[in-house]
Amino acid sequence: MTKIGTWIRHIGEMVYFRMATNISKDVLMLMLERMWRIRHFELKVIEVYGAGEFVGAAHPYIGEEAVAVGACAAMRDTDYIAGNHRSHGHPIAKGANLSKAMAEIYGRIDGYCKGKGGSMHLADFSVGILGESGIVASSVPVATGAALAAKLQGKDFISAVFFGDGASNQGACHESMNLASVWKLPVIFICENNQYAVTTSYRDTVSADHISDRAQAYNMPGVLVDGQDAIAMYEATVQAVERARSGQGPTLIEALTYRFEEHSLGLEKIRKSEYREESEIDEWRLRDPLDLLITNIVESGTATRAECDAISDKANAAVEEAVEFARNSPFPDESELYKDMFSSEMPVV
Amino acid sequence: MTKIGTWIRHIGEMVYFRMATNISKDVLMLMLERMWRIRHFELKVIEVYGAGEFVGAAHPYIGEEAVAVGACAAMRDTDYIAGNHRSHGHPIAKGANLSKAMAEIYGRIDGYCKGKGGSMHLADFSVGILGESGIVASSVPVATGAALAAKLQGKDFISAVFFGDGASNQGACHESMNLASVWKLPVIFICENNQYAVTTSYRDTVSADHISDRAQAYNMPGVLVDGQDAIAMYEATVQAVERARSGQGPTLIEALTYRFEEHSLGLEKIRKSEYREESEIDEWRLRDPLDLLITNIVESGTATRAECDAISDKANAAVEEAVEFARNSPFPDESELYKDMFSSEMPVV
Amino acid sequence: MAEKLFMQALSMGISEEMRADPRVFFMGEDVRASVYGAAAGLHDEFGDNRVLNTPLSEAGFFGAAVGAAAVGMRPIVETLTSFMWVGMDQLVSQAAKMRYMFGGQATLPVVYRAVMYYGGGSAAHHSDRSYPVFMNIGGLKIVVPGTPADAKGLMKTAIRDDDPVIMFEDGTLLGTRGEVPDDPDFTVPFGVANVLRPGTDVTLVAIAGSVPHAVAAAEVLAKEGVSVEVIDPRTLVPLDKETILNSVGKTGRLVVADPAAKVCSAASEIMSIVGEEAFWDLQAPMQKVASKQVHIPFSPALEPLVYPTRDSIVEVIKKTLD
Amino acid sequence: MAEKLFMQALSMGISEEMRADPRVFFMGEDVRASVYGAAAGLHDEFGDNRVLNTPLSEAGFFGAAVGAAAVGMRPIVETLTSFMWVGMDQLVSQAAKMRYMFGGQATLPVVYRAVMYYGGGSAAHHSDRSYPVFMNIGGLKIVVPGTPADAKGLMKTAIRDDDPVIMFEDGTLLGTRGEVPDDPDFTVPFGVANVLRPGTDVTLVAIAGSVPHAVAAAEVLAKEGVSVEVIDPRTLVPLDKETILNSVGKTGRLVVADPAAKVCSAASEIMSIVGEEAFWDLQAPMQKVASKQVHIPFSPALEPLVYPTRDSIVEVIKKTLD
Ligand SMILES: Cc1ncc(C[n+]2csc(CCOP(=O)(O)OP(=O)(O)O)c2C)c(N)n1
Ligand SMILES: Cc1ncc(C[n+]2csc(CCOP(=O)(O)OP(=O)(O)O)c2C)c(N)n1
Ligand SMILES: [Mg+2]
Ligand SMILES: [Mg+2]
Repeated sequence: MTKIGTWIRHIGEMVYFRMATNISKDVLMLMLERMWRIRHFELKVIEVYGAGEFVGAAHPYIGEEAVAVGACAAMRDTDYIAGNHRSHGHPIAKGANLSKAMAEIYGRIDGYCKGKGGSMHLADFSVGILGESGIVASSVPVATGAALAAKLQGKDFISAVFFGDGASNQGACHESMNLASVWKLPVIFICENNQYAVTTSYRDTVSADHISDRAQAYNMPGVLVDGQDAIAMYEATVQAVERARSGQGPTLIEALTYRFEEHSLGLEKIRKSEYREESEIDEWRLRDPLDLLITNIVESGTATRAECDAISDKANAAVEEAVEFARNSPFPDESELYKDMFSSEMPVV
Repeated sequence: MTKIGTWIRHIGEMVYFRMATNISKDVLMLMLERMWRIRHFELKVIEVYGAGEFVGAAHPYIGEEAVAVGACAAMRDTDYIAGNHRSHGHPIAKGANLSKAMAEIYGRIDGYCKGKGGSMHLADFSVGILGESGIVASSVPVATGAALAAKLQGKDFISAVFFGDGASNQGACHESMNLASVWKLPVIFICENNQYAVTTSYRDTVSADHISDRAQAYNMPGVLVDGQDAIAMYEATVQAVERARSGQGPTLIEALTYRFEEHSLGLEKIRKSEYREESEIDEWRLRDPLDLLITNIVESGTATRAECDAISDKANAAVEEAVEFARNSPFPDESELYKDMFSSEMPVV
Repeated sequence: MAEKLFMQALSMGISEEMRADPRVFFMGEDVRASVYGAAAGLHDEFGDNRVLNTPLSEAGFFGAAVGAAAVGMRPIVETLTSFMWVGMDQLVSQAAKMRYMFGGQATLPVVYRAVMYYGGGSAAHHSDRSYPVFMNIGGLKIVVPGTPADAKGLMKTAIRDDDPVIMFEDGTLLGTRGEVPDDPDFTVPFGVANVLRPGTDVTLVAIAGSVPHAVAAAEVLAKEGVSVEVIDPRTLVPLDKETILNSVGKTGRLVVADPAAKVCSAASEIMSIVGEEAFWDLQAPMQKVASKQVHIPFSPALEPLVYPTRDSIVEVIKKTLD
Repeated sequence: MAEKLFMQALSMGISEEMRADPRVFFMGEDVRASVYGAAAGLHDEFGDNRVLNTPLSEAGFFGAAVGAAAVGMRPIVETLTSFMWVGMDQLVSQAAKMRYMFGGQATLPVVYRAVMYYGGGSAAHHSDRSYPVFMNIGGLKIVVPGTPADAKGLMKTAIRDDDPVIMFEDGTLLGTRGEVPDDPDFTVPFGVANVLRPGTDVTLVAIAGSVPHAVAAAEVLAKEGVSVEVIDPRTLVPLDKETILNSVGKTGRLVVADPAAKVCSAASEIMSIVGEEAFWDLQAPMQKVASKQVHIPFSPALEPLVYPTRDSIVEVIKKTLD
């Protein structure tokens, strides 16, 4: 059981008022574990990218772990999610296997996508991920469609989609939210407002004061949540899940969060353009989602700091194992090139 | 000078409260003239379509005349508009030549588009029309771009775009309204809510109570106007124009209106599906925009009924002339086929 | 077996499959009223949960179909080719790429019915014939029925197929008639061309709305003693290359009739294949009878000049034989 | 004249034209920070009103560019090919069709810069090479610079042109070097192919990123006594057919190297033209060296197998000569 949360305001924004719900130790420790798994995974990715161990881009989720983990902890294994280019956090939050995730980043045959997807597309369908889309906002309609399937079949699974503040300006978001609302679909729109799209502040591109305000345009609840606080994310999502599963339709959750790293590995030079102040980064780092959760767990007497550290160590070990696994996994054979275009072998002209 | 309007509620909707502004006789009579021109034009189009004089589809604007006319009367000749498939009303409201419009519908060389556009694309660039788009909502970004040009050049022209209730669900609308708001562009979004997209009620597809409510999502004023009342449309547009021209940004105007005819000529069979009740049509017909304007003009002593009738007769004569012109205009020569793909002659592969 | 309209054959295929498989559902704009015809009777028979009117949101519902398919449904989406541009990203980035990009994890049994309304004064915004675009993109099966029987048989195969399919339904064929099997087990396989008429002098490959013109052209030429082999590929992805190459092996001459715009068309592709793989069989230049490289003009004086016709095919075949 | 990177050549072309014509402005995502490189220095020099960061709304700002162009501005829009699908309708229904559909009333001087990031592990969602799609659609000029000098010269022509242009900028070329004229009057006309290397045995048409591979292949073959004529068409719409046909007239052999997916590609189109118009000149089958018909796989073990390379070009040319 956790203490009642107190976070209400941050950098001038109204944020979700954490409820006094009871959260079991299991959930708290699961969240901590998954957040540590993401954190260590991302740190490792940065390290091995620096060493030239894989090619392409990679978009670290460090600083935003509470968003995906808090949300996924409120969902069932049989529920679906979809995500975006910043694609490592979502599958791990949903329970994905680190080794297969890392192998994918390395472009190896044992990766989730047999090496065909890479870092931007770390989707693990076996844990209910319907895609991590490199095209911004492109997976929002897809998640909406999974919810449509639930409704048409009278099944009780739900779906959720993670997208950025930048993505919220895409037409696909508008169309999906409207569709989901008029059809009362069991879908949760989770906007990870990490303040920027690459170098552009959402204040320069989003005409509403808050992205969650847009929910009014679709007659659905819009919830502004402290995205650094896993418990707040969890609680907000629990309510949205309940609404969805009971046939009341979609919810828009805006999680205020921050990306501690640069937009993408390899794009460090952009820091030079000073689209954000060092002091802003520092201020946000004070609210590291792992620190906040651990403090909460420890102060509420749910577990000791040592227990929390042990979870970190275990996650770290799993990440080390994942890298070893990835390094040792073979590259896909040439014959893989033509496979998976279609469900059966087909003469490709 | 006109009487103060009184219309507030209609079929359960809140509508724009007509202001007590003074409207000159010139404006009133100009509006009446243009509304008559549209009405007679459309009646003629229905007649000659029935006689098989032209091919393709045509989407009558009858019943909605006050929307385009009221709006355009509040704009300058140097302002721009863009429209949609229901494309006869907008150019005539903006001052287009009836003969060239009719010739276009007949596919003749003297039509606005040399016969290449036809009924759905009756654009007259010489009166500031930037396109009548057959793809629903597709001209909304275009009109936004004209406003961007005004802003970047520091010019004082504005633009407006007419689109339907159905169109409001397109991503292009969302993106354009957001763009216009963050950049404070001088553009007016005029949603002609004629209650249906083909056979589908907007209540089944628009999740907001009112399309104008969506303006909140873009931090711009959203105005719900009685679209049967030309004066109300004029007044609402005057305010939006002022806002736009003074650099305060866009406005969303939702005009509640009704299409008296079926969606498109040739689609009369759809009436059978009874997507709308005859009684509903009858109820709306009681609020014919021409009747309302004439009553207002006569009762306010602005002009006599005879003067109004004379305007109708004159418009009717112009339409008759237009049909004669169209019938006598030659079809485009074969050589036209390859012209206008590019700005200069180019070898087309 | 009875005579049916092409449009009715499409309806039959759809409703038979909806009867057979509860996972199949149908959505699009105004489909309950069946504004475009092929959905006639569906809403009455299958009700609200299987026949959905969508908002005007092509990106939204094209993508929703992908998502529904990914979790086990089998959506049929109705649209016009010209509206596909609006939801294009969902077709390309999701429907076409999802399976490959995720290493085969996604299975997407979704059918997009893209009606091509051209030839009747619909003008540039409503007259696209865009299958060559999707052939280039890859990852989507491309179906172009040329007869009522194929319309039904290919529709059924499309609905049963586990991959995303676009059915390009040619507006100029919707009112054509032909024998259509009633048998609910009747299907037409993908990747097998239909030799509509055997011949020995020229191979004439005809796509979609060009099929009747090609047959008519062959008839005209038969009277003049020219034997034309008319081949309808029926699906462009997969493409039955063998039948075309074998035919050219026999005739030594190739003409392709294609209602799409000529540049980078299906006709271009077929000619490039033959020029590469059957070059030594060719006894004369290959010829393309495709649409002129212009947008579709409204005027009835101009529009018919754009498309292949019986006469233009006859003329080009004669050139080939010179 | 100095050695410049392809990327710098693009920048030079843009900034020279922005200096020369106040109607030219630049917009796209994160262009003030020049995330993709070619906008470097523009914001500093031209300020907020000429260099605009857009929201992530491709339909919105692609279309806004059309509207701005229609009223007299000359927008340059930066994007990636792969993001064009999102705003596709604005490119097709507005940019491409507007002029024709309205009988010539609209003049649309807009340049879309479509960067093709492929070859570096960007995977399927970021690696499109979609110029064949736009060739089929028509109404847009299609530019595919193959050298730094052309990158500058064609960019300047594009900006001065009164029609909508898509500049397909090949990501594999951005880091290549070459002599680039400083002269602000230097432009490269549309529709004039560049014969990069004259030859007599085989005509090798090479597009965009294939150009350096083609030149390298020609060098390899020269050592073996084979004389390859390398032609870079530079623009695909308009296409300089004459130069290609004349070359085939001389060599009797055609190979086309094209980094786009092979089906319905620019290579297919060029082969169909030659197969129709220069058939009697051909002494061997035409050959296509285009990308495999798959989406772009991420893995560095797979991706390089997709594209044409020097060696695959050499191999195919040898086959042609057999
Ligand atoms: C349609 C589209 N446009 C542009 C891009 C390039 N791009 C990739 S990520 C990104 C920023 C996305 O910002 P946001 O949605 O806030 O997500 P974040 O990266 O901040 O997590 C951009 C512009 C893209 N991938 N897709
Ligand atoms: C993108 C797109 N989808 C579908 C259509 C077919 N269509 C033409 S008009 C129309 C209804 C439009 O409704 P609305 O926007 O309310 O305008 P109205 O016809 O009522 O004036 C539809 C579905 C189209 N032209 N474009
Ligand atoms: Mg962001
Ligand atoms: Mg409507």
